[in-house]
Parts: sequence; C-alpha cells; structure tokens
Amino acid sequence: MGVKKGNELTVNIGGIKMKNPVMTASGTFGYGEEYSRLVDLNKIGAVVTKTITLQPRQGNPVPRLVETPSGIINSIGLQNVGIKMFLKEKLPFLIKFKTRIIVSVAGDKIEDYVRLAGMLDGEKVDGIELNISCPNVKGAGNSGKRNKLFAQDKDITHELVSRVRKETGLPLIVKLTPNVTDIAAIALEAEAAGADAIALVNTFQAMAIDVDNRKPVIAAGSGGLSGPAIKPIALRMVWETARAISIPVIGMGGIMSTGDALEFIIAGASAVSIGTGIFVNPQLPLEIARGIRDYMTKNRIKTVNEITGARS
Amino acid sequence: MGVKKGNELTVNIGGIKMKNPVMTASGTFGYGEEYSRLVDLNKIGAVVTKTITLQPRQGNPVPRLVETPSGIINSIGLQNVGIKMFLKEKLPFLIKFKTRIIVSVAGDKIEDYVRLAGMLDGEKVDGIELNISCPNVKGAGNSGKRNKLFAQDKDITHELVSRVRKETGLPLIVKLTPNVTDIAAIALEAEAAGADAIALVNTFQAMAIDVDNRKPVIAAGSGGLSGPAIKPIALRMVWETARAISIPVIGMGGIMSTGDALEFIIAGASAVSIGTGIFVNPQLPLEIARGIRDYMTKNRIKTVNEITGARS
Amino acid sequence: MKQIKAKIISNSRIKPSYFKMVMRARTAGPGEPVRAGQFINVRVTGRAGVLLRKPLSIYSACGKEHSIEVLYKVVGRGTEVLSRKAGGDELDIIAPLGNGYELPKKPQPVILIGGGTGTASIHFLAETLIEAGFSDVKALIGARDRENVICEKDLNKAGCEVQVATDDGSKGIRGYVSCLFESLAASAGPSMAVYACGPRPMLREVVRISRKFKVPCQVSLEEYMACGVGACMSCVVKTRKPSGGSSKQFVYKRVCSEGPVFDGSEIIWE
Amino acid sequence: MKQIKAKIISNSRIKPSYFKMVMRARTAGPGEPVRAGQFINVRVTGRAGVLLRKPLSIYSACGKEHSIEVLYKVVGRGTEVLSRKAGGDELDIIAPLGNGYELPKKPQPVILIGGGTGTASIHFLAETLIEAGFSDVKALIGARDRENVICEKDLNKAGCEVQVATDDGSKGIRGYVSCLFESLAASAGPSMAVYACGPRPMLREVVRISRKFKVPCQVSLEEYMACGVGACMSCVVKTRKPSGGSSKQFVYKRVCSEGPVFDGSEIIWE
Ligand SMILES: Cc1cc2nc3c(=O)[nH]c(=O)nc-3n(C[C@H](O)[C@H](O)[C@H](O)COP(=O)(O)OP(=O)(O)OC[C@H]3O[C@@H](n4cnc5c(N)ncnc54)[C@H](O)[C@@H]3O)c2cc1C
Ligand SMILES: Cc1cc2nc3c(=O)[nH]c(=O)nc-3n(C[C@H](O)[C@H](O)[C@H](O)COP(=O)(O)OP(=O)(O)OC[C@H]3O[C@@H](n4cnc5c(N)ncnc54)[C@H](O)[C@@H]3O)c2cc1C
Ligand SMILES: Cc1cc2nc3c(=O)[nH]c(=O)nc-3n(C[C@H](O)[C@H](O)[C@H](O)COP(=O)(O)O)c2cc1C
Ligand SMILES: Cc1cc2nc3c(=O)[nH]c(=O)nc-3n(C[C@H](O)[C@H](O)[C@H](O)COP(=O)(O)O)c2cc1C
Ligand code: FES
Ligand code: FES
Repeated sequence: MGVKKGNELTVNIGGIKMKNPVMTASGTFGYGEEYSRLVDLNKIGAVVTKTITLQPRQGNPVPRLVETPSGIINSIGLQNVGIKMFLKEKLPFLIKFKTRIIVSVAGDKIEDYVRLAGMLDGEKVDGIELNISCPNVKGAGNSGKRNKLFAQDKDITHELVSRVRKETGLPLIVKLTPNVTDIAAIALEAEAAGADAIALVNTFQAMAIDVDNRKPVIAAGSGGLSGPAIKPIALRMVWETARAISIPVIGMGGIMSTGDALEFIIAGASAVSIGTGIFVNPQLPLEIARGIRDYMTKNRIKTVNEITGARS
Repeated sequence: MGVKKGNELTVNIGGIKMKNPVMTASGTFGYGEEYSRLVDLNKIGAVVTKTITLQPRQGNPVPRLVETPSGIINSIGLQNVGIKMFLKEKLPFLIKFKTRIIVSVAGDKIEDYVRLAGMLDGEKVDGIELNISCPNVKGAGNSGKRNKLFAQDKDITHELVSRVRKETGLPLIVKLTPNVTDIAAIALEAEAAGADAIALVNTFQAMAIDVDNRKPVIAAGSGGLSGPAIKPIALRMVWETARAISIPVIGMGGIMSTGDALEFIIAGASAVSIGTGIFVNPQLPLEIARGIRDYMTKNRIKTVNEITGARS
Repeated sequence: MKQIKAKIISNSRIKPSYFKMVMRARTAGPGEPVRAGQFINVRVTGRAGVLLRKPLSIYSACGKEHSIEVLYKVVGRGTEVLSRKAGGDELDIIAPLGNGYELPKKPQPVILIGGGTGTASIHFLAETLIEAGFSDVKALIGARDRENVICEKDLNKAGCEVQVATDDGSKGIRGYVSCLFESLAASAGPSMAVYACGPRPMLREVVRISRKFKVPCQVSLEEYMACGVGACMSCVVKTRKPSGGSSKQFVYKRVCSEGPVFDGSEIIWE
Repeated sequence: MKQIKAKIISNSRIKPSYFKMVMRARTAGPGEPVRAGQFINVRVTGRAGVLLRKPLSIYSACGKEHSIEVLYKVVGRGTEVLSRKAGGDELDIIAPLGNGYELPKKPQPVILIGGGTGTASIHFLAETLIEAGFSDVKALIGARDRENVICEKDLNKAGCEVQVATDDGSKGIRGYVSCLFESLAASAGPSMAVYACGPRPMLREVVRISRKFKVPCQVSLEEYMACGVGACMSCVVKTRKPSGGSSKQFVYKRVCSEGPVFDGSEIIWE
C-alpha cells in the first residue's frame, strides 16, 4: 500500500514530534522511572511527568483515593519532589529514553508558573504542560468558600499563558479543567495567549460519602474523577474544543482501549493521553499505539492526521 | 424508640409534603401511567412528569440512546404530548394516586415557561419543575455555534424564575444543569428569584463515536449522560449547592441503591430522584424508601431531616 | 406486564455464538397470556458493568408451566454476561412486553420471514399459528452464512416448511431471503399473510414486495431500548400519520409499547 | 517486578468468606526472587465494573515452579469477582511488588503477629524464617471471631507454635492479639524480633509494646492503591523525618514501593 512502516503514526503536537500519538497523563505515570521496569518507555509517544511545583509538596492527607462506578476519585494534592530535585534526580533518568519528555508544572500564583517555565527553558525537555487546574489562591480569596481554578477563568488563563509564553521557547501545552460552562471559550483564550496545544480533560470535581460514619471517603472532602465514567463528557469537550481552535488538542479521559482512543482522535484530538488506564494495564499505551496502526492499515489510512477530526 | 411508624419518612419540599423523600426523575417515568402496572405509584414520594412543552414535540431522530461505562447517553429531544393533551389525557390518570404530582415544563423562550406555569396554576398538581436545561434560543443566537442552556446563565435564570414566580402560587422547583463552572452561583440566583426548591443534576452533555463509520452514535451528535458514572460529580454539586442556599435541594444523578440515596441526603439533599435506575429496576424508588427507613431505624434517626446535610 | 423473578432451567449453546435459555417464573408468572411477537426485558446485572436491561423476543412459552424460552446471539457485553448464567441462577425479567403479532382472521397460507436473530420471534409465531389450526405455514430464514442460520429444526418440528437463504450460499440458496419471498408472493398473491422480523433492509424489502403483490404484511422492529414500557421515548420509529400524507408528516411511535409489531405499510423507512 | 500472565491452578473456599488461590506464571515468571511481605497486584476485569487492580500479599511462593499462592477475604466487588474464577482461568498480575520483610541478622526468637487478612503475609514469613533455620518462631493470630481465624493449620505445618485471640472468645483467648504479645514481650525482651501485619489499631499497639520492651519491630501496612509501583502517590503513610522531630514534621512514604513493610518506629499513627 505504499505506507511507510513506522512512519504513519508520527504526529507533531505544537512542535513536539512524537513517534506515535499516545502519551501518558500527568500524575499517573510518576516521573517515568516507576513504571520503567514494566513498560518500554521507548515506545511511548511522550511521557508527561507528575505535576511539578517550585517547592516539594507533601500533598493531601489519606485516604486519597476511592473507586466509583467505572471511575476513581483521587485527591493526591500534587505531592511531588519540587523542580530542583526533579531536574537533579528525575530528569536524568528520563532523558535516557527515546521518548518525548513533557514536564507538567503548577503553582499557587501566575508568578510560580513563570519561574517554573524559566527554570525548564534550558533543560533537555521537549515541552511544558501548564496544569492550570489546581486551586487558584486569588480566586479562593474572592469567593471565600470555593477554590476557583485558574482554568475556570478566561482572563486569568489568558494572563497566565501569555506571561509564561514570554519566558520560554519550549512548546507550551495548556491543560484545562472540564469543570466549566464553556470549555471552547477557555481554550480559545489559551490559544490567543500563545499556547501551542491544549490538553483536556483534567479530572471532574467529585465526591463520595461513607454513609456509616457520614463523612466523605476522601480525607480532603472532594477529589477529581477520572476513568471510563467521564469518557463521554471528555469526548464531547474535545470535539467542541477541536472545532473552535486551530492548535492541536490532546484528548484524554477514560481511555481504556484502542476504540476509545480512536473516538477521541475522530472527535478532533491530534494525540491522546492515558491516565487511569495505566493503573489497570501498564501496557495500554503500547497496545493502543499498535491498535491505532492496525486500524489505519485496515482502513487504508496513511497518517493519523487523516482521521483527526474526521467525524463526518 | 418512640418513632412513629409511617411518619418518619415525610419531607416538605418547598411546600410539597411528600410521604417519603424518593421521587422519580423527569423523563424516565413517562407520565406515570406507563409504569403503573409495574410500580405502586401510591408508594412514591412524588412523580415528576416527562417535561411538557406548549406544543407537542416529535423529539430528535434515532438512535437516541447508547450505553456507556456505567451510564447512558440519551437525546430524546423532549418528545412529549404538549400541555393541552397532558392536562386532558395524562393528568386525570395520575391524580387517582396518593402521590404528589410535579409537572416538569420547558420552552424555547422565557415566555413559554410563563404561559405553561399559568396554565398549570389552577390544576390539580402539587408543584412545577422548571427544566431550564434545554437549549436557549437566545443564547444560541449569540454564540452561533453552541446552544447555551438557560441554566448556564445567571441572569437568564434569574429573569426566567422571577417571571414564572409572578404567574403561579404553586411550589416552584428549578432544575439545573451540571454543565456549569459554578453550580451554587446559579442556584443562589434561582433562590433569589423565588424558587422553592432546586433540583440537580440534569444530564451532562456527552458524546459517543462509532469508530467504524466515524460518526456519532447518537443521531443528534451529542446527548446527555446519566447513571452511576455521574454520581460522584452530582454528589459534589449537591453538597456545594446545599451549603450555599437555604431552600431544599432535590438530589439526583446515578442513584442505584439506598446507599447512593443516603449519600445524597447526607450531602445535603432533602429528597432524591431516581432516573436511569428505574430502567434497571422499576421497584427501585420503593426499595430505596424502605432502605432509608431501615437505615434510620438502625441508626435511631427520627426524621429524614436529621441526616440531611449531616455530613460531618 | 410484570416484573418477575425467573429461575433459569437451562442456558445452552446451540451454535458458536447462539444460546437458548429456558426459564420459569418463580414469583407469580406473567399472569396474562403471552403472545407471539412479544418480548421480555432481562436485567443482566444490577452492578456498574451493564446497566440497561436487554430486550429479547419470546422464542416459546408455556402458560401452564410458567415457562419462557429465549434464543439469543452474543453480540456485546450484556448478552455475554447472560451467556455465562447457569441453570438454577435467578433472573429478574419484565414480561410480557409489546403488542405481539395479530393472527390472520381467517384460515389462509402464511409466510414467516426471519432474518438473523429476528428468526426467534418468528418461531413462536409459527408455533402459535399451527396450534391455532393454520396448516399452510412456510418459514423463510435468511442469514449471513450457515453459522448464523438458526431455528431451522425447531421450525420444522413446529410444522413449518422451511427455506433458507444465505448471503454466501453456504446453506440454502445464495442471496437474500426476500428473493425467496418474492417468488412465493408472485405465485400466491393477496390470498396469504406475511410476517417478518429481522434487520431493517430486509424488512423494507419485504414490505416493498408485499405492497407490490398486495399481501398484508406485519413486521417486528428492533430499536435500542431503555425502559421497555413506553416511558422514556428512546425506541421510537417513524410512522405515517393516520391521515396519510408525505413522509415529512410522521409520528414517532414507540417500538416497545406501540410495537414491536407494526403493519408494514405504517413504517417510514429512511 | 513484571506484568505476567498467570494460570489459576486452584481457587478454593477455605472458610465461608476466605479463598486460597494458587497460580502459576504462564509468561516468564517474576524472574526475581520473591520475598515474604511482598505482594502482587491482580487485574480483576478489564471492563467497566471493577477498575483498579487488587493488591494481595503473597501467601506462599515457589520459585522453581513459578507458583504463587494468595489467601483473600471477599469484602467487596473485586474480591467477589476474583472468588468466581476457576482453575484454568488466566489472570494478569504484576509481581512481586513492595520491599518485603527484613529477616533478623542473627538467630533469635521471632514473634509473628497477624490480624485478620494480615495473617496471610505473616504465613509466608513463617515459611521463610523456618526454611532459613530460625527455630523459635511463634505466631499470634487475632481475629474478630472463630470464623475469621485463618492460617492456623498452615502456620503449624510450617513449624510455628500458634496462639489465637478472638474478640468474642469463640476461639483461643478472648481479647486482642496484642495482649498475647505483651505477655510474651514482658518475659523475652529485646532478644527477640517481632513482625506484624493487620489492622492499624493492632499495629499501633504492637509498636507501642515493642517500644516499651525495646523489641525491634517491623510492620506491614495496607493502603488503598491505584498503581502499586510508586507512581501515583495514592497509598502514602506518614513517617517520621529521618532527622526525628515532632509528628508535625513528617514525610509521606508510599506503602506500595517504599513499604508495605516499615520499621515500627518510623510510622506516625493518627
Ligand atoms: C424487541 C426486541 C427483541 C429482541 N429479540 C432478540 C432475540 O430474540 N434474540 C437476540 O439475540 N436479540 C434480540 N434483540 C436484540 C438484543 O436486545 C441485543 O442484541 C442486545 O440487547 C445486545 O446487548 P449487548 O449488551 O450484548 O450488546 P451491546 O454491546 O449493548 O450492543 C451490541 C449491539 O446490540 C444493539 N443493542 C444493544 N442494546 C440494545 C437494546 N437495549 N435494545 C436494542 N438493541 C440493543 C446495539 O445496536 C448494538 O450495536 C431484540 C431487541 C429488541 C429491541
Ligand atoms: C499491600 C496489600 C496487601 C494486601 N493483602 C491482602 C491479602 O493477602 N488478603 C486479603 O484478603 N486482602 C489483602 N489486602 C486487602 C485487599 O487488597 C482488599 O481487601 C481488596 O482490594 C478489596 O477489594 P474489593 O473490590 O473486594 O473491595 P472494595 O469494595 O473495593 O472495598 C472494600 C474495602 O477494601 C479496601 N480496599 C479496596 N480496594 C483497595 C485497594 N486497591 N488497596 C487497598 N485497600 C483496598 C477498602 O478500604 C474498602 O473499604 C491487601 C492490601 C494491600 C494494600
Ligand atoms: C491519581 C491521579 C493523579 C493525577 N495527578 C495529576 C497531576 O499531577 N497533574 C495533572 O495535570 N493531572 C493529574 N491527573 C489527571 C490526569 O492526568 C488526567 O487528566 C485524568 O485522570 C483524566 O484521564 P484518565 O481518565 O485517563 O485518567 C491525575 C489523575 C489521577 C487519577
Ligand atoms: C431517557 C432520559 C430522558 C430524560 N428526560 C428528561 C426530561 O424530559 N426533563 C428533565 O428535566 N430531565 C430529563 N432527564 C434527566 C433526568 O431527569 C435526570 O436529571 C438525569 O437522568 C440524572 O439522573 P439519573 O442518573 O438518575 O438518571 C432524562 C434522562 C433520561 C435518561
Ligand atoms: S424503551 Fe422506553 S419508550 Fe420504548
Ligand atoms: S499505589 Fe501508586 S504510589 Fe502506591
């Protein structure tokens, strides 16, 4: 069929050239090392690290996790080693592999993101993912009760992304929260501010209650829902967003099979990320990359891009 | 224990006195009649009808339904007999039962809701539920692409509810969409405008794609997700809303067992509605009412209100 | 229509992906006579995995014994879970549902047409007709290949003459079952009645041929269902307005409660 | 640590809600020696119903035969699905995981304390110790009631002296297993080593008593887990900072990869 083997799966996500469109989702694959004995990192399109902050973080009290119908709620609270330790101890391991390295970062204020981006700029990483779905101290101050997320506010999203944009030449992925009225409007704002790609979705704010002692199961009260349960909503958001913006979309939310990944790609995602699915089956990213290739062969599709957004 | 049998389950939802806090969710129980041979309507706290519009509606093309992990997506498109036929042919059947009758209504513009409320005002119904989660023609005009829902806009919600409020003395339940950034803010607006209770959640906008022919599975493109998949998100929203407002909250979203119902009540719901669960087990509302009673007996709780929002 | 607990008597594989299940009502049986063309709605699990009940045509039933048989193909998760149930297990079913076939008012030759799993509902109709004294009942079965030809023996046993058509010719004639019907209709004409259940394109053909030869025709449809009792409006099909008129003037009817059997001329095919 | 396909050899009920499962690696076995205190992470279904893998301690293992045994209690949906698997079925497991117990450096009396299902990991440790030449190994088992006393015979067979305590006195002494331990510790003192696995309150007591009598003590913890390999930070436990200090100064350690076995003095109990 004239399809060059090993070529057809490559994608270019805002300047990051990946050998296949399957990535790991931040927070579910640690710093890569933890899974490296189970999974061949060389075969993953890109590894997105656990979100890194300026200072090391302890995270939330336990329990941090509970299973729900076809999903899990987590409230890890960004436990991570901090940017310095990451650069010193975690990154050197990762760069040994032939995969793309995307560092997820977050902070309490815009300035934190700017500094993190600055610190990563000269390093051997392929891109930065701005996790702007964590509590925004400013917003929290306003409402008193409810922690607003950066990505729940168009203006803050714009300001944050444009300030980081000035700080680095690295490809910038902006990861959005699905807890919004109009996801495409926020994505448009991120694009206008200079983002190279949009990743969605992060988790849905969710809760479980232990009826025997009448307390939330998760120590922090609420957490984020991920897994197959959210797939139909995530898919709709990817579709809505991909139609609204011109930069690539990285789709995720409950992908557990090649079929799920293809749904996201057809809805408009240029690449997909696997999160919860890795816990179930660490081989999943590799199996999906192979599965997508098989689908393409069967349907005589030459490049992944041909089916991105091909929904008729 | 001095607990009066048959008394402890009663609740008062914004003036609607129900024998137990378990209701049917709009659109899943038809006009009551369809399930009446399987379920004893006398034992249900309240029956909420399929949403009624001014004119009869044909609804959306098929397929209208698809099952997803722990959920279903539907896009019925408000197929209903219209208010005149409802009053003439459906209501007379329902009033024969010792249950409360809540009529769900919707329209394309605020005026439609006002007229519907006016038409119901003198009738033998116990309350009106304003389904303001259907496409808002005004909003659609603005964005061009995306149908905004009434309940996605604070100001429209306020205007709609206050205009209907003037039209009727019947208890008014306002049913909100979960597809928003800040559910409590919308609920507060509805309360301020005169709502007697808030019902949430309606379905989440969602999608499924058939990867073989690269088309949405649902003819209308996207639909609404319901069922256990959404329960953790719905629960969080009920909790957030109940803490913010003073009128009762009717909680729903994926309730499939007594435990699920209790989670909603503990999170702050004064009553619960069963939707998708009825398809699985038509007896569910009755079983849950009994289950709640057993839980109360076991935990020496005298009235349901004692545990409403009892989350410690 | 009742929600009843049924005990599985047997659940056996009759072909690589087809199963026949016999069950008996534990709680008070359906209590109302069961008609050919009606279906049951089976709860597969109460847990997260499979949510909706699965509608299955009644393959056979015996009122005295409170027993019901179904024949199903494993096509997805629900039917797969069902196939792993064993004799003695309990099932939660809602039965009987739907309107069922209208039997001919007077003795006349009858042609039954079944495509794929649609043959199941045809089987019960064959039994019913023959028990009711109809002597000339022909069954035409269509399937993709021989692996998907079902009920042939049972239909024979019931007293039908059976003809088979397969897409690949691996059994019976090669071609569509509607071709078998067309040649029969051409010779017999309006003196007979035809009943069909199967995939849409097949039904559409059958209706076209029936109209051509002025044969009265009833078809049984399948649609994705949630409630099965007419409450949710998931399972609708476009039908012609009683007033007649163009295909733009239609009413959606519910397959679960106003069907699954419709007069062939009523349906608007798209 | 490897993701391997294992074939179930047997999966038998040993008490009303307890099962013992023996499995053998199909693909290349764990490949690395398995230690007492390590666990495996079992995929229950790939489908919607149960999502997360279920962590289970290794009850026994044989390197030569690539076989692994686990003993589990049915407490929820995952273990229930597991209990319905049969010999011949295939399982997807990740094994071995975690650090495992550190054996005493020199011959000395050893006390093993198991509470509830925690007894499973204690059993493999008993086998290991006795194989390694430790001759004085006592096992103390605690449970709610006699129905929940497990492994007694197996521990005996391994060569342990076994004592039992139940909350309701239906077997062994009435009371907590930590009381059994306290009297033993009072007489033997720091010359022995203690290992414990079970519910938090029990472990806390065991650690308190060990400290009182200056007995070195290792405890194995359980926490809700998602990845099992140290990547997700779900399963953390508060431990004292190496620098010591107040309980406000803590580090979260991952039970799955930095544990499940910790030095008793390390844990901050809350
Ligand atoms: C009135 C009626 C009678 C039927 N009688 C029979 C019968 O006698 N024997 C038989 O083998 N099959 C019969 N079917 C089809 C049967 O219901 C589906 O094959 C079954 O529900 C598939 O479930 P699943 O979970 O295995 O597949 P899924 O994975 O859910 O889906 C596989 C395919 O089955 C169809 N399907 C799934 N759920 C439904 C549903 N609730 N209603 C309708 N279609 C669905 C979908 O189109 C889908 O493409 C009947 C359907 C209807 C509506
Ligand atoms: C390192 C380790 C070793 C274990 N060894 C054994 C053993 O040898 N034998 C045994 O019977 N049990 C053991 N357990 C506990 C066992 O993992 C849980 O009982 C099991 O996961 C419950 O799953 P479920 O779906 O049946 O229950 P669920 O319905 O999910 O929950 C029932 C209870 O089990 C606990 N639980 C559920 N999932 C997990 C999880 N992923 N991690 C930890 N706890 C969970 C929860 O606290 C919950 O209250 C061990 C746990 C850990 C962490
Ligand atoms: C345990 C856990 C930890 C996570 N941590 C992070 C994180 O640190 N940063 C981030 O951007 N997203 C984090 N996520 C969200 C995932 O990256 C992903 O967006 C989400 O889980 C949806 O995908 P999934 O359904 O495939 O898991 C986390 C998710 C899980 C389950
Ligand atoms: C088939 C179907 C039809 C529905 N129709 C309506 C409707 O007409 N009006 C309305 O307010 N909600 C409608 N809903 C939403 C439900 O009332 C309910 O809010 C939602 O399904 C969440 O509850 P559940 O998870 O228990 O189903 C419908 C839901 C389903 C599944
Ligand atoms: S399935 Fe609900 S109306 Fe037919
Ligand atoms: S379970 Fe993921 S870090 Fe321990």
